[in-house]
Amino acid sequence: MKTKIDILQRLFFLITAAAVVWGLYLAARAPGEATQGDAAKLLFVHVPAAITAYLALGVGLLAALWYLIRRSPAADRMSSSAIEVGVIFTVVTLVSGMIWGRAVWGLWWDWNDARLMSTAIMFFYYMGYLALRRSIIDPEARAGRCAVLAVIGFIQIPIVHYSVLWFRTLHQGPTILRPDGFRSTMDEEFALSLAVGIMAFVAAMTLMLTSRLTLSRLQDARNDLSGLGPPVGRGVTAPFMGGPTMGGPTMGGPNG
Amino acid sequence: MASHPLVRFEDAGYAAAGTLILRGVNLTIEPGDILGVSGPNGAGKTTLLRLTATLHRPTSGVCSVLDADADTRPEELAAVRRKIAMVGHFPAVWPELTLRENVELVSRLRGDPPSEDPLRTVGLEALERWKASRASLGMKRRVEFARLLTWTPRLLLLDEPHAGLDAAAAPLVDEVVGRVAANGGAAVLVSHDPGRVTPLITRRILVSAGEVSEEIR
Amino acid sequence: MTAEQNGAEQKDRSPSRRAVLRRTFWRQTWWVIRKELRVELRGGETLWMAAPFAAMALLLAPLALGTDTALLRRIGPGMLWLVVVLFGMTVTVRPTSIESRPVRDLLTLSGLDPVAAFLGRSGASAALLFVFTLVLTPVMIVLYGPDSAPLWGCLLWLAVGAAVALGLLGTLVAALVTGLRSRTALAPIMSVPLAAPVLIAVVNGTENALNGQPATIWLLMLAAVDLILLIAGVMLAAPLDETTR
Amino acid sequence: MTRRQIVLPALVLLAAVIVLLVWNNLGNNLVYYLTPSEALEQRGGPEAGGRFRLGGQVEEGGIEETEDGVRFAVGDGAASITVVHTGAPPQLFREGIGVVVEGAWEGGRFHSDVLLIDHDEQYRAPDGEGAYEVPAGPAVPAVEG
Repeated sequence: MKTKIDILQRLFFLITAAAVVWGLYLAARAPGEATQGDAAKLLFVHVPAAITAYLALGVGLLAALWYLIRRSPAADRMSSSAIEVGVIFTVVTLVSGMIWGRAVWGLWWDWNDARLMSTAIMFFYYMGYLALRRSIIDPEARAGRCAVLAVIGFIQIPIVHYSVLWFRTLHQGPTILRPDGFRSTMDEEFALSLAVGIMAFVAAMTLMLTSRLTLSRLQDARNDLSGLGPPVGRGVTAPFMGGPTMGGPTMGGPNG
Repeated sequence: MASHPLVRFEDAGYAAAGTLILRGVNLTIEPGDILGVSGPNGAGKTTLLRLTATLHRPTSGVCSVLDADADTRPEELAAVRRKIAMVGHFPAVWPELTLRENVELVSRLRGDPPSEDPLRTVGLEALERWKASRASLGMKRRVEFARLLTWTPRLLLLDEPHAGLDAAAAPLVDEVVGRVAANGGAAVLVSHDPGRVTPLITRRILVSAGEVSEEIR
Repeated sequence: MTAEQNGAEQKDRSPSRRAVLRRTFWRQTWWVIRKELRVELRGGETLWMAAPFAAMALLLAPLALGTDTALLRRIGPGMLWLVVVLFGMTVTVRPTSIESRPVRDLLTLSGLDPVAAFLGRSGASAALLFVFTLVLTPVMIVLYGPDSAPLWGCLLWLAVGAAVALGLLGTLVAALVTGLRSRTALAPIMSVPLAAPVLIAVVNGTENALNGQPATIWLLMLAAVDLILLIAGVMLAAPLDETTR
Repeated sequence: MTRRQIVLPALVLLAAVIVLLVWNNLGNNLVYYLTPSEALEQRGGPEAGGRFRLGGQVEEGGIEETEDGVRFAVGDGAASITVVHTGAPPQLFREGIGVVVEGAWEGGRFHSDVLLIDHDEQYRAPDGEGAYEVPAGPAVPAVEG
């Protein structure tokens, strides 16, 4: 049986495929860059992958905060799925970045570079997140602890970044997010290919995220044999961060 | 004011990791009650006790313990928990600390005033400098009862209290339970063997396959 | 009736009640510190097991790196702090995560404030790590003989700042792995990436101090990390405590 | 309640520390590399003989292949230093490009064993319509983000 979501997902798959093909075509057609030659074409993979990774991990963080406030199982599913997807794009960012670095700087790796180092540390940190997730069986404890870990990571990763940045860095400045807009540093044909690349990556990420979400929803439904709904979010003790709980009636009941 | 129940379960259920452990629990515990809870292994007795101790939250329904429930703020909850004592199935001792330190630490954390030597009362004064890792199960149990001698909880929850205790120590249980009930508190004693529970029991409850029913005497 | 009673109790925010609450809080913190240190000194995992092992690592490192004296002199401080981070973290993670469930229940029902427990454990871990560093420093100086005329005061503050940061981080991570079977493997994966800023700050600071230059900037950075971890720990202690049952 | 009593002062302190950090960092006493002028200035300084990084532009007409590397001059417009590099230079190495080399003084020359191309953030087609000037010297952003 096909549901509305199935059809939507298929449609999205087609859009993603089209964007990827268009992006590849543009990248193949683009001329080599003035000083870097064809190596610069890695830009069309590296930058979109990095943006997508940060986007996914950002969604993961917001969902984790949402979980800590409302303790909703849906927030936990969103958080973990987004982080899983984010880790994959982090790997793509790191690998493409290393290849590019080898071609341009002459080095696979530079320990003085803030973005390389903070991305790598972030990657290992989220590996820890995934390991923790696998180790906890109780869904409520797992959701709570993983949400806390995601929040700590969010607090600490900027510090990691700035601590590595303390050295002057070899990495070029930001290409897109600059006050004067990207046109000032990039020729138009590069800009178009890059834009399409970003679109393709974000579309692919969304596709992966929605599929992963569907999967975790099915897993949760399968694991819940209680008939009481997911065993998360109600109870006797105080809510996590002072927000309202989803619990039923409270003080001064009929017997009181 | 009419007597106000210490504990009130309303259609409470508890499920962990997708398994339903307790369902549809309706139960009130009034001041002075001494409940004997019995039932086969795995019926949910310990879970019922942990719900009553606020250590678990029900996944459905209401469980109000000493007026603490889902809306209670953390600071108030800590104050409520301080009025509850639980002696669980496994003894709660720090193996690296001596028996005396094990008793003292808890009363320091609770902020209780110093009282006359509780270790003497439970007959452990000669062994007070032993590390708890050397002590037998019975000695650890006595340490737990020594902790209960320095204050009077509103709710006393005992899981198989006689396990590991010799016959000479059994009156300790009666004494502690009696004192709690006399001071307007209530006690819950879990045992799968109701015959051995203290004679002070005023109500009996049967837990079986996740459901709780009152036993008619 | 119930609600009114309860409300009346909750609204009682008189200064004396608040003072009592505050006193209770700091008294609990103090007793947790005492307990953790006592347990640690009896068990001796930090000082009698981890410290000799760490000293051994310092001794062996030149065998792996080659015995170029100039090089060793340069990397000495870095080696010291790497060893403190790697070995020290495994030790700080220990105390909370090995407490048994009955003991955790007992602490909860004693009305132990989760924040007080967090601060107490972090404090004890920081003290242990500080001693750990003090024990290893002479070993590093003897083996690596870094350049002379250091700023001792500066070094001391660096060691304190790093110990506090690692203590807080270790306690936070320990709470995340409490009761898990794989905790000994999990804790380092989660804590070491987050220890990177501490390592960077303290190693660069030590290098400055050993060369007789002030390390203000690195001290400030350590202070920032300490404060951020403190805030995070205090905010997250209660929700984490709820997940350890 | 106690939670707030700890968090609020900590936040105030943290703000103060961050302000101090930023203010201190403007002095920029941490250097990724020295320019040739700075390097010549500091030659007699406390770190004489130590390894450091030298950054600048490869001067025109000065690249010579040696048997195990290259010899070239690095300049910043004001001063110039001869660099003897051991190892194969990266693909992009050419005249006029920004480089960072790592090594130490040896006589009047700088002997390096690490050669990095310092790429800037400009992306240009080979004969791009935009007539931009190549920025002088290595483009190193002061603050990223």
